[in-house]
Amino acid sequence: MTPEFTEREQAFRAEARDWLRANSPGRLPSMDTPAGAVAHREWERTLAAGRWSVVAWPAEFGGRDATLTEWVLFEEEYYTCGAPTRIAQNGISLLAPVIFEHGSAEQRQRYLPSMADGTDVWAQAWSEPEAGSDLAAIRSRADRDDDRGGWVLNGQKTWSSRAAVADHGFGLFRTDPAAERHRGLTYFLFPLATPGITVRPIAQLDGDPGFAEIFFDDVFVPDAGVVGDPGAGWKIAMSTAGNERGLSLRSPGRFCAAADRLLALWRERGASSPHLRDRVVDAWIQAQAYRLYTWETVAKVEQGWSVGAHGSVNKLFWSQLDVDLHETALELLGVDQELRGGWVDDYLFALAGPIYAGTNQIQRNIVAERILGLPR
Amino acid sequence: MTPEFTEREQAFRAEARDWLRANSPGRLPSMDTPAGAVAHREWERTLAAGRWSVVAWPAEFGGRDATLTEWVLFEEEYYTCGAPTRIAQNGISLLAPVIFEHGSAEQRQRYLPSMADGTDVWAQAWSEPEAGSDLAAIRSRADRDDDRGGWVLNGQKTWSSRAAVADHGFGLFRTDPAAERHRGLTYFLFPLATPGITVRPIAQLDGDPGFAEIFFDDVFVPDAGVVGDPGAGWKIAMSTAGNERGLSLRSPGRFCAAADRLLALWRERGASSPHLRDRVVDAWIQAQAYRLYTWETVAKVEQGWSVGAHGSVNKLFWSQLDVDLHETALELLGVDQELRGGWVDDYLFALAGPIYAGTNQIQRNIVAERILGLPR
Amino acid sequence: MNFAWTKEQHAFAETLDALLSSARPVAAARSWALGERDPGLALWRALADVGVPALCVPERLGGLDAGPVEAAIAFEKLGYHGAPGPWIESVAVAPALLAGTSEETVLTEVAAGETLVSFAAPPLTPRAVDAAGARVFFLAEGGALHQGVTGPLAASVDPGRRLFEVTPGDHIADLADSRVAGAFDGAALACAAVLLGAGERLLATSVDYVGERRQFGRPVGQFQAVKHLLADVRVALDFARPLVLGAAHELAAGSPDAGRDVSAAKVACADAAHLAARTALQVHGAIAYTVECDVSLWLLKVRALMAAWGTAGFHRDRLIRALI
Amino acid sequence: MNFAWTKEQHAFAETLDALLSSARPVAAARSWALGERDPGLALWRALADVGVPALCVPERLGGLDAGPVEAAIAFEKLGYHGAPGPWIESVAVAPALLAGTSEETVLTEVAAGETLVSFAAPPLTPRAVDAAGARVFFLAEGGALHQGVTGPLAASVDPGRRLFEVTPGDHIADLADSRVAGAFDGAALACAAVLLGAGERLLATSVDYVGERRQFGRPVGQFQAVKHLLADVRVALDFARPLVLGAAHELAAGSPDAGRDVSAAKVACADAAHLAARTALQVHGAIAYTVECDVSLWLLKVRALMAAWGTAGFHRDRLIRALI
Repeated sequence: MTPEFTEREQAFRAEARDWLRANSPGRLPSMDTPAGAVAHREWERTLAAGRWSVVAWPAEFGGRDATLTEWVLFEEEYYTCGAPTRIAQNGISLLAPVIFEHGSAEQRQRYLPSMADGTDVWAQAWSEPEAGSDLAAIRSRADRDDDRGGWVLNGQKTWSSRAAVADHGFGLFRTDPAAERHRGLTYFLFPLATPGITVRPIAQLDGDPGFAEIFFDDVFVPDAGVVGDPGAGWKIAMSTAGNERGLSLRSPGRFCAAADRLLALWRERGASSPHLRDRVVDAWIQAQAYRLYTWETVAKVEQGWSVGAHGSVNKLFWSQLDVDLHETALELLGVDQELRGGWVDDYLFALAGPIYAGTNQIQRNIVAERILGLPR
Repeated sequence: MTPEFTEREQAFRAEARDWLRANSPGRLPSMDTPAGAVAHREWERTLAAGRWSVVAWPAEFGGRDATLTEWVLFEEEYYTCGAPTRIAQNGISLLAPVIFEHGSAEQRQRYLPSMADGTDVWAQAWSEPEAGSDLAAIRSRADRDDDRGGWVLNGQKTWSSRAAVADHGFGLFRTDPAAERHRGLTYFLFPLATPGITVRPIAQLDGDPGFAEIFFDDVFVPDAGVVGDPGAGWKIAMSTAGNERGLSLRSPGRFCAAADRLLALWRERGASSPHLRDRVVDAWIQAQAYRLYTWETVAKVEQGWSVGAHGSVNKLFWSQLDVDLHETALELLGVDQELRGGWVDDYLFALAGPIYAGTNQIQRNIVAERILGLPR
Repeated sequence: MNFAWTKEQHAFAETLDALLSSARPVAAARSWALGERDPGLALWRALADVGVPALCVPERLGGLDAGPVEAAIAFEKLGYHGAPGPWIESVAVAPALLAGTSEETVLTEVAAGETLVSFAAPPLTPRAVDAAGARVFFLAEGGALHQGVTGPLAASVDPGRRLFEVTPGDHIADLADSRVAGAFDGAALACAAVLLGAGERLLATSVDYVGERRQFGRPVGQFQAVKHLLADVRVALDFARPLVLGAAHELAAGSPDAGRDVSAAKVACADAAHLAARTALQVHGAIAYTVECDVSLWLLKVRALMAAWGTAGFHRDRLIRALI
Repeated sequence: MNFAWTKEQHAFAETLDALLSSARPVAAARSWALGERDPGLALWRALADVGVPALCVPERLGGLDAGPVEAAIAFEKLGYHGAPGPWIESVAVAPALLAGTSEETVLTEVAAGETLVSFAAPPLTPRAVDAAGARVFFLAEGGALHQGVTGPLAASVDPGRRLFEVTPGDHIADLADSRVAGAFDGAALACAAVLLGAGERLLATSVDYVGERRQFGRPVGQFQAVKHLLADVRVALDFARPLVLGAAHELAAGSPDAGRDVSAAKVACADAAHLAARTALQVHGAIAYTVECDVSLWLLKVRALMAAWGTAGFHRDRLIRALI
């Protein structure tokens, strides 16, 4: 099986596999339900206790100083064994790189350990009703309060994943209304229990409140809750958006596991649906391509390459693959394809892929302009 | 078989079918080769002798005053019996409506009968190297020559179908260089043998010179060769572009016949390619949809409806259908799919569909803006 | 030759549009999904006043004895406006299966809008939609018609489709194959028409939204990528519609090609509606991924109806058999 | 873990790019299609100077004994630059089939760039490309290797692929199944790599063209619809490439999964190259529909190679058998 791994890498993989098989509870109730959130936090605690919660972090903060290769191997094993989705994901993949790179020593000590063990779940507060794909159009503002040594936040955020169950939020607010679009934004961290914050859960297609609106009404955040310099928020947010951790958006293990489930379904029901053969085969090819593309990326990053805009190529591919794979499974289910349960629920989840974290239209613009060099 | 036809319509259809079966020579050599052009002109003469060349025209000009329904019925029968492609098509479908609507009595007498019997083959001269999709960017000009009572044409046209074998050309030239884009264009007719005209054939993907460049070097065209008023060319050209004759761009009979051939191929080779079932079925469904859409359009036009921008909906559908159908056939051919001959040649022809007569990008713009009403 | 709606048919469609536009069907559908049936039943009675449930019922039983063409018009409008309830089963299937049996008087109540009917007919329709509160029947393979005994609820991807397990009860009649086939074709064509209407609604809503929603300083609908996505939906729907009309004519004429043409219509309408749904989600963005946005009602309805009364696999299989 | 080209492999690719860029391969390909072989043979010898035809030949026969990874790099570049001739047959197939037979000395001539080799191997490769002017062999089903007797020309959709009917002549050897399978996999992977290179070329040419071509007062490449079409090609090619590298590693290691992974690479590269070709035609417009435009060379090459050394149907069939 390509690619080939060093002995150390193979040992790491084996250890991860053994631990996961012994400890994974398998599929849990949706993390966006109250009971599901409790179970998922419990799982994060278990992961952290085994030091498998944040393998790529320094040992000081609960990690294993894993290499990029080891981290991707861990993710492969994680999905192969069918472990639960990660309620800590937003914090670990979107916020932690920012705190490592731009946060103060105090912020690292204060926020990272409790993020790593699931004590504190984080929700991002990026989009606003009038700033979705056009994120730079953010209007929510933070006004200076010198007396109290901090800022007063007002405005509204939306499409905030996990906010209905989270403890903390992070996001951009406009601190200089006179500055143009990308300038004058500042990166804030705040407990969602702060007075003046109201979280309104929004039910997704599957009925669960997977995201929420967050309303800010004179919310005070002390200076300790600002990451980096005031006004540098956009640059800070973007500096980690395209780094190698951008790989973590969707682990290849996830699609390989889904392709394996599709093949199992094909073995069971394929004989009566020969016309679906190509779609089943193509789902497997694409999952395999995604896995190898990831390893190629890891190899190139370790050679010094920067992912940058190629994260958009990646996102276009996996989001389409995910929808296609699940639609094929639904066709194989025949008349049962309309019943809620494993495949339908995963299909509804997959449908978010082409729109979230920058719609695929935005991603294609980025690929065309920043990779192909077409004129703006 | 829907739709239902009147007795008169059925009698017309039966007469057409009988005549075509008795007289059609079947597939001829490509009309873009010298031998093929001769054979195709001969076939036009035969059609005209039977009064089947221009059924919808008035009897005075060689037609049968056929209704729109009868004309579409004729086209269905024409393709069902596998009769040759029409070398007179450009003249009959693109130019004749203009001459009927905007030409003088003298122009009608002079040009229409010889067009109807294949004596004179016409080539359009629209596109220019810098004016393809953006047709209004035409630069070829016609300067007034009062002494000789006419105009002097200079410039270059390209993608002129049939020009390599045609006798006459028709096209737009700029007579008022000061006027903006769509204004100041005039509609000209000219023999290709006029001194100063050079035709340079261009080989298409299949190797045949299906179109040509036409160079104009001080070409004199008398006033009798102008259709309508000088400066009104764009309006004249557009006035017939979207009328019911826009239906003629691709007759449904063509796709129904191709779908039947695909089914025959499936009967022969489908057993070993069950994975192609859906694509074969979909080709048939789409050909059927195209046929019924055409009849729906005919019925609506007879109720007073205007095709207008819906011609773009039509073109998007048939051009994609044509490519898909032929690609499916190639897959069914297995290792023989690379050999020149019926299916491959038809496939190469189909490939022109999404780019000719306005690329499908332009057509989608038209559908979005003029039918859906999206903002420009 | 006339292959378009007549003036009377246009007028019928306009009547339904006017009635449904003012009757708040979305609110009724949202209540229906929660098991609150009153607004839906009020809508049902309003549609009965203009004859919708009577369309296919014989005149001797108080119906209008209209044909599949009128039924297809009604179903498209029901799909467009999202009216909840077992419309396909009550309006298209019940008259085809019950007339002439000991249960035919149910049709008089159907025509009057007083009774809702639902069916389970395995293997293609294993569960009965909206069986609670409806007269339920069970059609076994082979054509044996039974009373239906309603079992537990099965969750559909569309919460507005309340599906129930059903087992056979008292035997009613043994029906001829041709009759069973005709009922199935009527249901499949009705389902195609509902999908067509749903697709039209998704397109119309998307066009409205992208005309208003602004990003990067201009309406989203000004971006060429958005325009082209929506143009392709327009094309798909425009070429699905005549297949519905054509199949309805075939069905009305009792043509041997009717089954084949119904399958073509169902496949094309499901594909077009699916494209409309995926595109609506794409051009709306996250807002359409929420339950509170009305778009979600049609997104989920389309996904469920794609498999109802014959999956794409079933219908394409029937087509290829008919064609070779 | 290292799953990317090494520095040496990058340098090899750059050498080939430099050589081919300056050697006018398009002119050679146009001549070749007309049966004028001299420019193509000159190009062949230039590539022999950097070792391309020797890549897979054993050292004892004067070859480099390099592996499938290096071969895939070379084939991608041959596809990108459009070099004419039986490269797949001479470089990938001949060493795999002839070494150890009475004809193995041919490989020494191949490695030196002196001899071109072609094969017919029905049913998947029924005709031999460029058989005139090459040493031709015939591989029957079951593994019997014969001298090939060249028959008449058969017109390919790609005039640059001069196909010939071939019949078996003198018997040479009976080859083991595993050896025949390995040769086929090497050829199919080489074909995948050529398609990948052709797709990259079509994309590069399209990007250049739409940056220069102006319509409606601006570069065509500024229109969002054009951008998005080309972005999708970038995605398809980027995800086809690692499948080639992965399959090459498997083949080099003699893995039991090699056949399966070669099939995946061939399918993905054919699909990506086909998308690149259709998109190139669409964004160029009529100019790419002409023989005089160089784009047409790659358009037709891609269409022909999609079926060479196993059609998409064959490879997907092999995949599903391996997977279940």
